[in-house]
Amino acid sequence: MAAYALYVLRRSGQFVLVVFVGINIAFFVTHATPIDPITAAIAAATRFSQADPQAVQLTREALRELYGLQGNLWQQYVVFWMRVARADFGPSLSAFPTPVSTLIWRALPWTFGLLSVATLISWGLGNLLGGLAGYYRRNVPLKLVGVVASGLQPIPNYVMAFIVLVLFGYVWPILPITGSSQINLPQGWTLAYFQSVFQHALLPVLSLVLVGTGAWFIGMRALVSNIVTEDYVAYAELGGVDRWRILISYVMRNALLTQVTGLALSLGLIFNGAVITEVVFGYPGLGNLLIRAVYAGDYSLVIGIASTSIIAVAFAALVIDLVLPLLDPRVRVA
Amino acid sequence: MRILTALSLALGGLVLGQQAQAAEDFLAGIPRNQVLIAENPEGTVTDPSNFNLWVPKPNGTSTGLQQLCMDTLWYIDPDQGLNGKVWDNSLAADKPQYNKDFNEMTVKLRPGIMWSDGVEFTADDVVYTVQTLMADPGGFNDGARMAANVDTVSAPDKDTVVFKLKKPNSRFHAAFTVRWSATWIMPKHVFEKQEKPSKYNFNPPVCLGSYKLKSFDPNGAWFIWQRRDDWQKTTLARFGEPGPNYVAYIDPGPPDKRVILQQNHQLDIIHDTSPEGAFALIKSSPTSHGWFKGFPYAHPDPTLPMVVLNDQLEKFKNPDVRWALALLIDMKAVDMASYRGAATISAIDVPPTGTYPHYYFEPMEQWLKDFTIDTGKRTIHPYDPNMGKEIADMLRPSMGAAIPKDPQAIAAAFGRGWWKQDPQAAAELLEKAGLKEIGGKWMLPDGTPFTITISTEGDNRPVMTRAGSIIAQQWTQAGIDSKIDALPTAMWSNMFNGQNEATMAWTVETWGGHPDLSFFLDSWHSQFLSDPGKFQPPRNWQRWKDPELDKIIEQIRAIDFDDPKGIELGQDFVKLAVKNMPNIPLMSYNVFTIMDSTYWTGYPSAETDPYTDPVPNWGNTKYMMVKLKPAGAQ
Amino acid sequence: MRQSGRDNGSTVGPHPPPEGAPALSVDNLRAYYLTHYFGVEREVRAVDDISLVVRRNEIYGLAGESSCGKTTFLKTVAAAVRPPLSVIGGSVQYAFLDRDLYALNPAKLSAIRWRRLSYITQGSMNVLNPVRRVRESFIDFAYRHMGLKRRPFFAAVNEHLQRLHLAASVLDAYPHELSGGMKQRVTIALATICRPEFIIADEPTTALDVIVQKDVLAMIREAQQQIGSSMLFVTHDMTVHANIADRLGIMYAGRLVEEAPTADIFANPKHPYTAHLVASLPRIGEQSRKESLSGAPPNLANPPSGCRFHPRCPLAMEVCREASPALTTLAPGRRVACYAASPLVKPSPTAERVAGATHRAERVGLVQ
Amino acid sequence: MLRILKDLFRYNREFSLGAILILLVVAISLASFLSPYPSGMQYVVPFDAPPSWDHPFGTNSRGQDVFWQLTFAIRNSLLFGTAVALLSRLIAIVVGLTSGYVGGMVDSVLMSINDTFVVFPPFPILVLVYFIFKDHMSWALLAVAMACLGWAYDARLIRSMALSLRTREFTTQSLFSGMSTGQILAEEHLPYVLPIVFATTMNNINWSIGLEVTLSVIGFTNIDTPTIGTMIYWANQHTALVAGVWWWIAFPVGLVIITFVGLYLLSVSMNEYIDPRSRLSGMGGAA
Repeated sequence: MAAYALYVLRRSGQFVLVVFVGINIAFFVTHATPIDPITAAIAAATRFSQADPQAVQLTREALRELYGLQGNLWQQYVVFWMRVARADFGPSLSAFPTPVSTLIWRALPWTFGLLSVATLISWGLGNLLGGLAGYYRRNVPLKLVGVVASGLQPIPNYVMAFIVLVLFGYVWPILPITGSSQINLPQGWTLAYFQSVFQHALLPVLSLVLVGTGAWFIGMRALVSNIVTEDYVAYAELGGVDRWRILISYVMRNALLTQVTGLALSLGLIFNGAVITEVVFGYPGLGNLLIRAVYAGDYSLVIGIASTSIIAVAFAALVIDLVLPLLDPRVRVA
Repeated sequence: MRILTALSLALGGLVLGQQAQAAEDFLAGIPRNQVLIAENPEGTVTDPSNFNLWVPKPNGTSTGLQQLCMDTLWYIDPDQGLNGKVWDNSLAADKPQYNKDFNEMTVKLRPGIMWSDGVEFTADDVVYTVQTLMADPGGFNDGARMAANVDTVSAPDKDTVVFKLKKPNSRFHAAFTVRWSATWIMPKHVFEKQEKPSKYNFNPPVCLGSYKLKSFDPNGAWFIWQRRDDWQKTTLARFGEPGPNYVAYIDPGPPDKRVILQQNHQLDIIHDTSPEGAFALIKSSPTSHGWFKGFPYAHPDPTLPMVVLNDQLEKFKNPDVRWALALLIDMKAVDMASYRGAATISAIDVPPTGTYPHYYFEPMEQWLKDFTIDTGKRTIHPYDPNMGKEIADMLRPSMGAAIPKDPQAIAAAFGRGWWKQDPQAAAELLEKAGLKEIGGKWMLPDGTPFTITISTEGDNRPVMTRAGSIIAQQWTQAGIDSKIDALPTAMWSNMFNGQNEATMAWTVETWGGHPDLSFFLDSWHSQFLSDPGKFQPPRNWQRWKDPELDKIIEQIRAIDFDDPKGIELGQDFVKLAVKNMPNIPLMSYNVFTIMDSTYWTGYPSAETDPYTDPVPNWGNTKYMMVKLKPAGAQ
Repeated sequence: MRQSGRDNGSTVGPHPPPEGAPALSVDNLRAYYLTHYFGVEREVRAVDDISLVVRRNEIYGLAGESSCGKTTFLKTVAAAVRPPLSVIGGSVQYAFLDRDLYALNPAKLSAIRWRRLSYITQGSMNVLNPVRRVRESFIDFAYRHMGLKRRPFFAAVNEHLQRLHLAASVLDAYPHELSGGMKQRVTIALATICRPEFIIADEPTTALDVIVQKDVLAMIREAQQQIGSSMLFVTHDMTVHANIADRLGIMYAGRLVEEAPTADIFANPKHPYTAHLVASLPRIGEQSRKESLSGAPPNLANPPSGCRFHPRCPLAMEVCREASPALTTLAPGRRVACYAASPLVKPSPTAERVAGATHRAERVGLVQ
Repeated sequence: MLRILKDLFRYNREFSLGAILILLVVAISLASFLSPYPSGMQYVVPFDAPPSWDHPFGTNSRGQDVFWQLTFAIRNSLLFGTAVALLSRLIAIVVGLTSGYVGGMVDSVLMSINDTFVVFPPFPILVLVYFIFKDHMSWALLAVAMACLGWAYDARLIRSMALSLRTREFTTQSLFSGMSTGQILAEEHLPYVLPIVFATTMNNINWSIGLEVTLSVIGFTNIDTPTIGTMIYWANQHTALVAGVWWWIAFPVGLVIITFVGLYLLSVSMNEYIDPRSRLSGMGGAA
């Protein structure tokens, strides 16, 4: 138990480091941008009227104070970290004075839902089919699945989302291609709302699953075809242990440990895919919000989203890594 | 090509048939035939719960908020107006009354108008609005403008407002006159309860317009407005009952998704799409149509896309260089590349739309034909009066009957003339300006290569990116290395910092219906011009300075808005601009607003009833509501 | 009943002569690795025409250096054949079966596994599933055969462990928590819990250090005696054989070259290869240097002509190069395949390439 | 090496299919040098012509021949992918070998950094990079940015190989013979690591081309440079799909999928060849 505690400590330290470095990158990168949110605001404000230089200067100072951009970079940095510690990224500059955290909280559940459902399906399906394919190497339907998975797996999420959208939204228009639920349907715990959310999530999830399943399938198949040569599998076969028991408790169970670690390591990439898919399907998650924030030059929001994604992904990886020892009796001592 | 087109049409038909059913339940709980669905070109709104549109923000205004909920003193129609009247007294009972010195404006208000929460609209609301804006010039869009102009504002009685101005301004009423937007009136009884009005989210909004908010997407993708039961207590009631019970403004996604949605009858008004998408939609869907029945379908906005040159930069200071750049442009190719031929071209600094052909283009045609420039070696007549006709002829083989034959119709749809592409003259002008051609590349007088970066607004205005890209190619071919830089909206505001070279944009916007040019021209006065490299509001950002220009502007300021002398002065401005070429005018901003008459009829159209601009993000869109009738009702 | 406690490694004790009915008869068994990789077809004759009998209650030792085909032979008699290995010919008959091992359907095969035929394998270190407790392995392997309810089943397991001097607590351990020797003991307990008629042991002690090895061997012997099963015991280690085997077969390059009671082999090896193996055993007080064999074991994909040992044989004659010697019975219980050992040894009637492409009764897929 | 490739090509179905696909793609990209039209030039051919003998992949709404445009696009995309892959391999090798060989504190620190990069979602970071450099966002800069994000996973792989190499005898020998750490890494360890580097290169090229396509389609790259991504960008700008100009979308998407699948197959077969375990099982070692 002491060993596990030490492990948790070390792993949590790693998490803190990741978050610290990540948020720092986000902060300094955004502050190095040539985009001046004040200029953008003034440009928006004076688009339809004439404004003389004095008036512009007046507005400029008022905005600087309002946006909290006084002080040098170092002072802003300190203020920034003090805010981040309270999970506060300040007001959004493009949706002033709404706090960035409000906007992120509004978008986060959608990204989380899309990402977790798609990941669970593709991870589960990929591992199940991949495990079967690795174990029953001569099974023709499984071989076929393998060919399809290998073909789909290297396609980038954007291209896949695009193809799915064209196929089911245009060529054979059977599913909604934009938004997260039906227009004018109030959010709430109603059956109609859930049905609508489900329907709207089908295409984004499908496109993520098509790409995602392949990688897990291929990984699992390779793992399993190695594991079946392990002594304990051969021995169990010699012992006449039940086939399904061998497949599940001996083969899959051992492969799963690697696949769970793999899941933790690839969360960043999966997050990427989800973000891009959101953009294609106009899904109201972090990805869309990020793109909009970039277009609007809202760097408070950009830092907020980048930091949130880094924290979220690193945290998910942390959770998986902390759960892993509970699955694998060998890791517990290590 | 033909077979495939037929195939894609058949495909479109298939889509149409299959989706007729699905369109019914596009909106939950609202019968499809009671709702008008229009595109909000802002896309998804970042913070949909903030309805305070007096503060600067990138989106959340044309969600129906300014079109259906807001109201202000006057409207000028960009086209011909309801009942042929361009000017509409909305909240005001009459036109603005100035004193002789133009330093006092009196407004009579229309009585009997109600806010949507049942409170009566009075002069106090107007006074409160102006005072609130003035008090917080940083927090409000129009704060600085009010602060700079208004000395005091008062309400002697509940139907009268008197503005005392800090200095004479014969166009002060423009602040409260809608051309796309204006300063909207705030409900005093709502805002006065707020400690900091600029931070109030105004949710739910209290409306003066005929509609009030029904529901909105917490993620910002849609807003639904409901006709007020007491719509008769709104200014629109003068024209009858608004047709649609509900109006939905939605984010339909990128241009191709918009086309797909309208094919499925789930989007009644597309704000804008690509020319190709619009052509395909009109061909495949018999119920879809544009402003023009035939080519170019699009509505020409009273704005003038142009190549904005930063005249404060050393390389663009010389008018000869600017003229050379204009003469290197092949307008036909630009027209094809940007609008697929569906542009209305303009050689001069006013848009060829609304009433402007009548006030400016026809009277000045002869002057343009006679106009000459000195290339340093010879004198040439740069104007080619047949350009519009030639473009129409070029398109006729592929577009057939959609291309008009009548010269008047061609001029209305395609424009008249433009500058003839003349690389020889351009080279002579460049040499005259001290540039040298070395190995096929032009060198500036200081010996460095003449290069140009054309900034475009990227995804926001794809058509402009397309135009910029072909112009860059034409300049490069002539030996001036040019590239385009497609910027996202956020970077766009950096254009105003004075670093920009050439930009695909416009600095000319007009009322459309009214010939007065002050709407854009007043801000071109050198009093508003910033120093080189310093921030300049997005007006006159070619940063052109000319004593003659200042003189024209000052003369306009001294006369009344409706004084016919204004047109003469406007023509003087056009001539001055032609001689100096501070920017290179190209064409009107044609918006491919496509309307679907499956559920609603009575949309404005160029041929039958040009009562207003169909482009649904304009404040003027409210006038459409009284003309729209359910399909099959007539 | 044999006496136990013959653990004097340096001497070879007298074994009683073989007796009793056969528990396993192998006839002319051939098993080849047939590979097709990067366009090259290879045929590795790992088991090439082997016939032998293991009697009831007997420990039959099989010796030979690495990659002589011992393990492949075991796989073949254990019906653990998977591609690219395939059985080309011959028969494998167990006394408890009414037909050839390879005539069984998968269900029948599964029914005899562990119940009648169990296996202590090479690399016992890794034969236990690393993510399951030992208890669960017992359930997986033995529960269905014992016909007992949970509680009596574990009582039986505990009793069995006790008999083998193992603490019941091992059941709750994960494999990685056990030492190598402990793991091997657990494996032996696992292999004997169902009291099978026949046990196949493949190098069960190789990876253990000498002290542990001794204990484990004693345990194997004890278990075998307790349940009275027959055992085929394979190791390259002649010392181990001297300690445990009743009879000994010597394999070289896929063939059986000599077979005799263990004592006779050590006392009087007939085949020069056997002689070499015996001579290389360390003896107390011995000073002289061991004479090592020149050359390496032959490549079984392309074995030498005639006697496969001839390139390394100090006694090689002309005939050795030309024809393979038959395994010839010289005396009861004593077989050898060497021309030099006796004039009775004649060239093998089953000539080279008997198993050519003509009749290739491939039997694969018993496991897969 | 050549022999290995020849063998792989002859006997490994995945490799031969992958190689044929990639050769096809490379041939198309090389064809760009024969293009009758300069890259990026518009209105050189009639627009919107469907595939025909004169224009095998049709022409687009910008008056460009889709086939020739595609040759430039795939050339730039491949070059881009290769540049990212080479740069990130360089980082991965240096970090991986150093970390694995030197060990100790250096290893801990390097791997901490490494793990940080592993969990970074690259897309927001690249968007941030674009946010700063927009005005100067060039092909090379994007490649460097992506390379900085694409090395971590493989550095770990190389480190684990280096760890096992460190204990091998020849390392000790080289150490005793007075070779410096750098020399040992470069001369002794690198050759062992190279095959796996080759396999990961293919994957990395895939990754970077995919990301480039994504960024371009959103308009976050230099849209003047023809790449697969900017081709799709321009097609979207002209709503090619709903306008019925399907060939403008279908051919780039098809070609990029061929590239992905080809590179993927190459990587898989290389991996199979490198992994002694699968090689062994393929050959069926005699026991």
